[in-house]
Formats: sequence, structure tokens, C-alpha cells
Amino acid sequence: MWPSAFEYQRPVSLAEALQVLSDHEDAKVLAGGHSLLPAMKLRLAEHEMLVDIGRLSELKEIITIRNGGVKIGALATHAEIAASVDVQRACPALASAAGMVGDQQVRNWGTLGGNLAHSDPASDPTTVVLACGGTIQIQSASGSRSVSADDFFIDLFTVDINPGELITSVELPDLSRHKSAYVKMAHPASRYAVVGVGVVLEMSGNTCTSARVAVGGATVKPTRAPGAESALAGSTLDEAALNAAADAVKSDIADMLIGDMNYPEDYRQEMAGVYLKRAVRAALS
Amino acid sequence: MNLSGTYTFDADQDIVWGLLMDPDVIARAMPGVDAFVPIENETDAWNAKAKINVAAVSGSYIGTIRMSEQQPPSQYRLTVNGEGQQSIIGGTVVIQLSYDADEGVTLLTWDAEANISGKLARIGQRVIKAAANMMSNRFFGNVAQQLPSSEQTQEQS
Amino acid sequence: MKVKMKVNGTMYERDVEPRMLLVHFLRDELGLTGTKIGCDTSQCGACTIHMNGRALKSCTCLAVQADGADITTIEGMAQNGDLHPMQESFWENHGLQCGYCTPGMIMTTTAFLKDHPNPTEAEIRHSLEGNMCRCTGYHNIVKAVKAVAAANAGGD
Amino acid sequence: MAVVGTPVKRTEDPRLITGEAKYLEDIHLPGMVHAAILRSPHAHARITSINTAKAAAQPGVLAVFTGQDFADLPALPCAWQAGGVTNHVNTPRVLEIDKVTFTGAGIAVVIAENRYIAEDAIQLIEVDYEVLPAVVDAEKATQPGAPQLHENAPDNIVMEWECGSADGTAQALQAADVVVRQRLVNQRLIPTSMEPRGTIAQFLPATGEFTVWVTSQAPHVMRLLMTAFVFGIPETKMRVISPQIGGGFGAKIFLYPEYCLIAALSKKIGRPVKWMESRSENYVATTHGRDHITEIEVGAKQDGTITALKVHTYANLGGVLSTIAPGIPTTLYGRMLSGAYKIPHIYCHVSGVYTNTGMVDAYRGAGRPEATYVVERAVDLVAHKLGMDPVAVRRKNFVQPNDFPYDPVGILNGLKYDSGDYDKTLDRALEMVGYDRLRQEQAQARQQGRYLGIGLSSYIEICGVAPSAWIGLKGEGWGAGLWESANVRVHLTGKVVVTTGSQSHGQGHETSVAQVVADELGMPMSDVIVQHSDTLGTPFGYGTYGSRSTAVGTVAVHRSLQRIKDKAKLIGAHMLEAAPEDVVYEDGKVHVKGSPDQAKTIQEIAGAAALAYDLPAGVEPFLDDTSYYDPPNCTYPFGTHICVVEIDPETGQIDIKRYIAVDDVGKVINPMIVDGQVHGGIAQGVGQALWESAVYDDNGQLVSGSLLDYALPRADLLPSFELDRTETPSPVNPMGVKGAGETGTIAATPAVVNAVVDALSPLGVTHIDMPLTPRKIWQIIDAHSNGGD
Repeated sequence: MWPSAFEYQRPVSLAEALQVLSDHEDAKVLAGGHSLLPAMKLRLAEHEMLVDIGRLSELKEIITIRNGGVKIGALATHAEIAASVDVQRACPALASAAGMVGDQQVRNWGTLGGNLAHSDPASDPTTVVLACGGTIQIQSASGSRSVSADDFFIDLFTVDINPGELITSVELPDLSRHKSAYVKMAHPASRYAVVGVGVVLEMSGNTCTSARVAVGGATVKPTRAPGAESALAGSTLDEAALNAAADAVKSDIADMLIGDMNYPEDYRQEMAGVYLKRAVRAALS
Repeated sequence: MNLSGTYTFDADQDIVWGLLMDPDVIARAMPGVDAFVPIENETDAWNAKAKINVAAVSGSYIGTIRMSEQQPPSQYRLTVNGEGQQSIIGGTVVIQLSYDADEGVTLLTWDAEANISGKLARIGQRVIKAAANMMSNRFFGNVAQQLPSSEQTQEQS
Repeated sequence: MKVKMKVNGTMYERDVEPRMLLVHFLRDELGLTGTKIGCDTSQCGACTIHMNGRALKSCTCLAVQADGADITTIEGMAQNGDLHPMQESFWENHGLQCGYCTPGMIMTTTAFLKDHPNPTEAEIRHSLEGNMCRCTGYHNIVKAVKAVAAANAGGD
Repeated sequence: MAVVGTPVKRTEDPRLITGEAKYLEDIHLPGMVHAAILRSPHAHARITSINTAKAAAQPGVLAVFTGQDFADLPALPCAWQAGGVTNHVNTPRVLEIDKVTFTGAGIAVVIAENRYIAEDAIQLIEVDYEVLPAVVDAEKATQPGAPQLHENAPDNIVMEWECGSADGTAQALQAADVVVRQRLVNQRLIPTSMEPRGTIAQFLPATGEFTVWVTSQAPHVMRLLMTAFVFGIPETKMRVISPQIGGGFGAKIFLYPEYCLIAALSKKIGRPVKWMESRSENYVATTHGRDHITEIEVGAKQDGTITALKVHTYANLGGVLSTIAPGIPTTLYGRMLSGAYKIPHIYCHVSGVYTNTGMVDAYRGAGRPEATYVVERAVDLVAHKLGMDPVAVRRKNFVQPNDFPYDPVGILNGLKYDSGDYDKTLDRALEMVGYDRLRQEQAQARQQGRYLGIGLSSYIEICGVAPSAWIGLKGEGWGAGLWESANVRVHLTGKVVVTTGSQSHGQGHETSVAQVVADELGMPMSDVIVQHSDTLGTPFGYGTYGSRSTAVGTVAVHRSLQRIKDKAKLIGAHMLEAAPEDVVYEDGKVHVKGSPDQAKTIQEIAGAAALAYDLPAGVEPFLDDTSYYDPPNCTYPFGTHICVVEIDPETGQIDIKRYIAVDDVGKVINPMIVDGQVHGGIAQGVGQALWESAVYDDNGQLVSGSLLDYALPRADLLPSFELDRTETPSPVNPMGVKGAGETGTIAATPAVVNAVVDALSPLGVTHIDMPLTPRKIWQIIDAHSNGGD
């Protein structure tokens, strides 16, 4: 409840922020603070410098971009994303996942960028950004790059961001003609996902022509489920296809399971199958 | 807490064994280690200081690493004790090597009994096992990177 | 480091360490001890306040982050000696026992009703997911929120 | 107009809903410094060295102390040693010196200008430990070869306690038509009052007096234990104040090391010292509840008559004993194992055990929830075994209204159930839930492959724990009395101040006591103030726990009120120039029988009594009375709760569809407050059944050490509850009250478990241990669908 001391910087522009980060390799970025501060209060995270980017208004915008997709500033809060008509149109599954993060207080101040950078394995938006095929825009003093969500999540709490770099925005494709959904089983204590499944389905009539499936909560990082995707693609998403996909997702994630005392690995693995079916049904409804 | 895993090195068993016995290699392979000094009057024992940075945890730990029960070139034991943030991380890992002549690779299996005490144990149980696994794999990965030829593959537990 | 913020309508300026949590700033620097601390993992919601009109767990925010903000705490809810309708309703419906979670509950539910003027019971219960109460079983808290929503809707 | 029995809004609420109330953490004294405590990360270890130099050298740090600095203070007292047996007592020290027996035990303290600095400094204290093997399971701790915690407690046994007849019960089990055996684990819980614990102490050298603010349910007991048993100073040298308290649930009854430590430090440092527990500290350093491993054998006849109950329980009491730890699994558990039923043969054996875990003591219900869980599960097991409706088995065995006072075959050590009508609450609950229709629905649901379950719990409990002679002399082992006291003072203007030794921490005493005063004296509640929680100015009291503040404390107030009225009648008669035997006290006035027009109001009489110009001969001035009430018996609330659940077969998640509670807590003073107590109690009972569990790993680390893992009930996990009441007055006290603080917790846990077991009974399930996590349920369903049909 009493963080250890640190130096605090609050740059007023993105350029300044990037310069500070470039000058201080060990500096930790503070966005909404809703992942970082809880660990600092417990003194399980001690940092020498925090760079508060919370005032950088250029990172707060949510806009529809040329291809009909949506670009979400890193500092957009979960509540803003959940309420955004642009996100609801282009990527309804993300709007819905943002509405499931933590609680209303956390959603009011926690940011998508912070969520992605921290990449808790049980976070909701990360799983959906992966399911939706998002692209993470990253800048540093020396330039910018974009990383596809498929490559962004490396391991437990480990993502493709280097010292000096900052997530500036996330771009999501226009999925308004797709069927998509995110469903989760919430842990009764932490509200984190015991398992969360995001699906994006491309439909032609009653047939699913392609599918993207991502699983979180049950796995050390948000994870694509290629087996489940092929089981769904080409099917009419009937019961047999759903069952096949549910079986497939269990093997897709078999070697990266995570668990805790009441929700161990085996249960989460099974529930990934159950929630995959629920996600598909939710997407179709 | 029992943890185990395997790691495949694209190298001969003797080379891998040599790397694993080399204090400099160990020091470089341990994630975040910034001091690694032999303990006086002991062999194969070091005092270490590390900046741990995994999951939400970030902070300085001090501790000791002891190597024992070496059976070259196939088996040894590492005993690690670290302390910081009102937490204690302790573990003993038995590491076994075998050579797969068909594939031309050295197979490493590790089997650890890890104990986490204090604040980390109380608050981190949700991710502790996964984090310990990741750290172990990172260690062997870092060892592998110090192979003369830098190609290696990884398998996680 | 200097911070300046408006709390319950009054501007305050203080020099604080960057590590000071907003909840400590409000309680220890400004003496506004109505805001409570019930956990250290940002779970319990006892420290909920309004920052720039939105509910915030003040234990999960640094005072320096709140520099320039407009903050309302439980002490700022009653106006000119009149209790806020939510305070009245908690009283009327026995929505509190030990009272420790109550300031946070009132701050959370008032913020919630602003955006959801006509909630179902399920929505009210969902809105309380970030606030813990160990005394009431939530039964009368839910009742209190319903009563305020009904009064707002029907004027009765 | 009577206010007793009506839902009067609470008078304490305005300060609570506005943030004005001052809880411990809100108190700031000039010159106050702050303490942070270094706690052992190990569960079982010897402390070989502590180096505090670096910490002490930090700017802003005033001092650092270790256990050695308090070696002159004795270990804390254990005030309730289970009766009739040897208790191998080991209690915490202010700071542990050589050895720790649980993770979280305090070993050093830093005093600093603020808590941030204090927390910086404790990280700099260097401690060397010799780590010892740990044991956390009470049954395993008694096995040969288990790590030994204390030299004076071989096999880690605190005590071996028994009640009832071993031989009679064994014979009855042998003769029974059916015998059901079951192992029941009543898991460890963490009380989690929303306000953690804390204390502030100030020592004044000039007078040698301590003022101690402490988050306590029993300030008078704190003072007694600290002065007489720890510091060895007169009670008069310490004032203890419980400020506004943010819930207790039992865990704030006890004397904790930190309270003595901070008081001692205030003297050493010469400045007021504050310590406030963080939630993480609270989870390891504050007492836990329950933690029983129990084997039961229950015998019955074919017609459902229960003939015998044999119980053996391992009660985990932690690494050291908290203040009343041994009393909970004995007097308050073993003696309640007859439940609401006439069971002719009962035998209970409790092994109290040390393990390398946090202290275990009273948690809401304290012993009775564990007993009720055993009994109500046993009844359902019998019903299942005999293929009977659980309602029928309950009815078959209920103690009947004409059986009272009922002696449960001697296991209450001489006490008897006071009054009850158990069928009545059962009938009402069945009516509310629509039992017959619901069973039909259940049958249909089963055909559709749905898992719908109905669970009953017809509990009784024991409240108003007192008879001092019983709890003390008759061998229960309690080291004090258990009466309560009150002072009623009608001031000169007719305003009343009641002071009580009870302590309210959410129960609304200020309102309910004022209701009693208002009715008895015939005055508006606004003329009554109830003061408590400060040893200065209140008469002695044993504290608020065990649902005893109404059944004992308020009865003391009631007694004083009668005597105040008697005195008012004497003075009023004198003022009316009537004979005392000719006047009555009615509606706040004294008048001659039959002549209500000529009356003296209580205000006039109070004024006359205070001015004392003209009092009857031999009557002392002022309307003031202090009473000490020691009841002849405890009280025995009862009721029936019914829980309806549906299980999601794919995930094993349990949805509580309905929860019905029909309680009988005797006469009700404020139905709104009683309902509130029941609501909160149910939530805690449901919490135990479904989510809550304190888990230690094999090394004694508390892995459920924060609210991220310990699942407290939340609003969206619970339904609204459906409540009703019957009212059977208690003959024990003149008010007819029983007690309402714990019924919900006691009843709810087995109601939920019985419902879930009922839902899964088509799969052959007869018992599942708590918490009923989705995974456990899913595994059962999954195993059945893979292999069963």
C-alpha cells in the first residue's frame, strides 16, 4: 500500500515522452496505472523512474480509418472503447471485452495500451486484439514500427516492446461484416478471465469461410487456436463443427496452459472448449 | 512446487556440459544477474545479485547458487536461493543431459522443486508456476545462445 | 513535487512525493478521511471517489497523476446540508452496517446511475463488482440503488 | 407509540454515510509516528540473527526493535482453555524471539515519521533463519514423524476434548438399521472485515497512563488482558477506546501481539504510535476461522429416526493459540451437535492441533456453523441412504414444542434449549419456496438433463453465551465471567444517556438500545443517547460477539430501566402526594392508577430527582442505575433456510436461483436491523459453501494471500434473499430476545451444500467438500458422462 520511491516525469508531448524513454532505459511507462500501481503498492514492483504519459492527448483518440477499420489510441480507456460507436461498429467483440475488464472504476482509467504492454495472461482486450487481427503501433525516439498481434505476444507478461519504445495505438480491421464475439469465465476473486475466448468469423450464407480464434486466461499468453480455426472454417457451424472446434482448441493450447489452485490447467483447458462454443454462438446471435 | 521441462541444444553433449559448468556462462544466462561472485572457501558456489523482471514483479534479489553432485557429462544439481521484496525464492534443480545421435542434438531435462515464500507466495500464486517455468526456459535459452553455433530449438514443458 | 487539484469545490496545492497515492493525499494531506482503504490489490472499492466525474479507485492513482483534476469525495456529496439522494437511500434502506465500504459504495453507485438511469437488478449488481461489502450481503445496497433509480424515473 | 418491533432508521448512519465517522485509521494525534512490522516469510523457522542497522540508519526512522527488546513481556494470554482437559498452551509474543511457527509472525518493528519510510526501512532488515519442516494439515500434524512445533505439545496436540457418551453411542450405532459414515472438511476461512485491524497508543509519562485506540469488539477485555496479563500494571493505568469499527466477525475480539507492541512502543518512543494493518498483513496475521477435518458416523432406523451420532474432529488452531481459540471447537461446537433434533446418543471427540498456519479462532458463528454443517449434512445423508425426503427426516427428529426446556442428552453440560417451534419455520420456508411444486419442477428438469437442487438447513444455535458459573465453574474452561452491564442515567432535562459494556461494530446498538429505552421510559428516541466502546465512562463488558449484545447486554439495560422506573414511581408518587403502591408508570408518566390526567412526566421527575429539593425519605438524588446481568441460560435461535440451485453442466458453475430464510430469533427489537444481519450472514455462509478458502501450501505459505485469490462474495454472485420470521420468545430473559447476528452464516453453508448435492444426487453424489468450485462439480459431471451412462 506504500510504493517505494521513484523519480516521476510527466512529458507534455509524445516526442518528449519518447526522448525521456530513450534517455532512461530503465524507466517504466505509466499510462492508466491500473496494472502497474497495484504491483508497486505491494512493493513487488520497484522502479527508479516512472514516465507518466497519461496527459498525451494525441494518444487518446478513437477514429475510423480509411479501410473502415478503427484506430484506438493507446490511452483510450476501456470504458471509452466499450462506449465507442466506431469500435462497436468495426470491432464489436473488442467493445464487449473492454466492458468486461475488471470493474467500472478500473474501466474508467485503465487503458488499452497499458493493458497490451502489461499483457496479463488473463486480460480480456489482449485476447480480442489477437482474435481480431489487430496491429500494434509502436514508436521510439528513433522511429516507429507496427507489429501484428500474431507476433506481439511472446510469453507470459512478455511482449514485443523494447526499452525506449511506447505503444501509441492499435489498429483493428473492419469486422463489421464478420461475426465476432468475446466470452469469458470470470474468476470470482480477481475478475480476471479463467478462460476467455474471442472469435471472428467470416460468413458466406450459413457457411463459415474463415475463422480466427484466440484464447486467453487459460494460457500463458493470448494464443491463436489454428486447429479450432480450421475446424470452424468451411463448416456451417453446426453442433458437429462446434464440437470438433472445441476438441481442437484443447489441443491447440495444450502446451501453454496456466492454472491456479481452484482453476487448474486441466479445467481451464476443458473450459476453453466450452467457451469457444459459447463464443461462436454469441457471435452468431 | 514441482516444475520440469526439456530443452534441446543443437550441439554435442560435451559442449553443452562445458557451457553449463562455466560460471561465466551461468552468470550471463541467469536473467537479470548483475553480480556473480564465488563464495569464499566453497567450490562451485556463488553469491549473486539480480534484477528480477518478470510478470508484474520487478525488483532486486540477492542470493546464492550452488552446483553439486556433478556426474559429467550427464547430470548435476543446482541449488538456488534468492531473497528480496520480503520474499524468498528457493529451488533445487536436477539437470540431466543425453545425446540423441540420430538428431545430433543434446537433450536436457530439468526437474525442479521450487519453494516461494513470503509476499510473492501470498500474492502471486496465479502466475508463479508459469513464471518459474518461463524463467527456467529463459535460462536454458540463454545458455544455448552461448553455443559456438547459435542455432538451437526449444521445447517447453 | 507540487500538485494542485480541486477537491469538493476547493482548490488545494501541496508539495508531495511522487509515490504518494491519491487516497493518502486526500486522507492525510487534506484530512478528508471519509474515503477508506480496505485492501492493497485494488479490489475492494472502499477508496472510490469521482475524478473528473468518473469513479476511480483512489488507491490506484498517484496524487501526481491527479494534478489538475476535479475530485469529489464522500464529504462533497451532501449539498448545503442536504444529503445526496443516494446517501438518503442507503440510510432509508439499511444499505450499510459497519459503514466502512459505504463511502465507496455511494461514490460508485452515484457514478453508475448517471450513465444508467434505469438499471435492472442484474445491472445494479454488476455495477457493484468493484466494491466489496462484508456486512450486508449486498441485499439492501441493491435495494437502495433501485430506490434512487425509481425516484429519479418516476419522481415518486 | 411503541418503537420496539418497528424498522426504525439507524441513528448511527448519518455519520457513516457522510464520511464523518472516525475509524481508527482516520485518527491523527499530534506528534504521531508510524510503525511497520517485519513478518516472517517462513512458516516454521528458527531466527538465527537479525541485523537492523541499515534500517535504523534510514532518514526518518526513529527506531527499530526486535523481539529481544521485549523479552521482559510475557507471551499473550489464552483466556479460554478447553474445559476438563490439558491445554498445552503456546501463545504469540509481542514480537517472536527465537522461533516462528507460522508465516506472518512479527519479528521486528520499525518506527518512522510516516508509513512510506517505515516500509522502506523494514525491507532493509536482514534476518537469518534456519528453516524447519512445516506441517499445515491438522490430521497429518498428529501423525508420527510430523514436524513438532512446541516442546510442551507432543504430537502437536493442544487438547483432546470430548462430550457425550462414547459407549452408549457405539452401542446405538451397532444397533442402528443403517449407519452412514462421512468425512467432512470444513475449510479454513479468512474473516475479512472490510476494515483491517489497527491500533494507536499514547503514553503519558507524567501520569503513567496509556490511552490505546484499537479496532476491538471488546475494549474492556483488551484493557483487562493488556494490563493484568501482559504489562502487569493496574487496569486504571490504561484507557482503551474502540473508535468506529469497520466490521469484526469475531476476528476483532482477540488480543493481538501488535496491540501490546504498539502500546509498549509508545512508552519507549515517547510519542503516539500508530499501526494499521494492510490487507496482505491482515490475511496472515489476523485470525482465521473453521478448519476442521471431521469423521462422522450417524445411525438411524428405517423410518428415519436418528439414533446415534459419533463425531471426531481435528480442529486446526494454528501455530500458536489466539485468545479464545480452544473454546470454539469445544464448548461452541461439540455441545451443539444435537442440532434441532432429538438424538438419543451423541459422542464427540475433538483433537485441537497446532500446525504451521495462522491462528484460528472465532469467526462469525464460531463453532455453531461447524456443528450445524455436521448435523445438517448428517440428516441429508440419512435421508439419501433411506430414500426419504429430507423434509420428512427433519420432521421425524425435531425436538417438539412441548419438549422444552430440552436437554440434548447432557452434551450441553447442564444447559437446556430454551424454547422453539422448529416445524413452524420449516413449514413457512416450504410454503415460501413452494416445495412440492419445486420438487415436480426438479423431476422435469432432471428429465431434460438439467441439474436443479433444493437444499434445506433447519438449524439451531446458541446465543447470548453467558451463565458465568456454567462457562467458568462447570468446566468449560473460560477464564472469566460472561455477564454484561449497563448504566442508564436520566439527566436533569430528561435526556437519557445509556452506557454499555457492549461494543457495536455495525450491529446498530445505538438504535436498537435506544428503541428499548424509548419504549420503556416512554420518550422519543431522539432523547436517548447510547455510548459504548470507551473504557472511560462505560461499565465493564465482555464485548460484542456470539450474538450476546442483545440477549445479555440489552437485557442489562432493560433491568436498569425497570429500576429507573421504580425509582421514578417513588419520586412521582411523592410529587403527586400518593402512596408509591398506588401509582403506575405509563407512556413516560407516573400517575395514580385510574387518574391518568394528573401525572408527572419522566422529565419532571428527572428534574426533581436531580434538584433533590424535595425527595421522599431515604431516596437518593438522580435517576441513575447500573446493572450487571448474568443470565441463567443461553438462548437458542432456530430456523429453516432453503437454497435452490441450478448447475451449469458444461462448466460446473452453480447459480443460486433462490434463497429463503425463515428465522426465529425470539422477540425482535428492530426487524430492519435483524433482516440486515441475516442478509449478511447468508452471504458469508454462501461464501464458504461456494468460493472462500484459505489455502496453505505444504511449506506453510498462505497461497490465497490476497483478495485476488480469496474470493469474497460479490454483489453479482448473489441473489436477493427472501426472508420471513416466526417469533418464539425466549423464557431466559424478560425481553424474550435471543440473538440474530450469526444465524445466516450458521444456516446458509449446509443449505447450499445440501442443494448442490441434491442437484447431483442422480449421479450418485452424496457429499462434496467445500468450497464447491466449478472444477469439482465439473469433474463429477464429466466423470459421470464419460463412464456412467
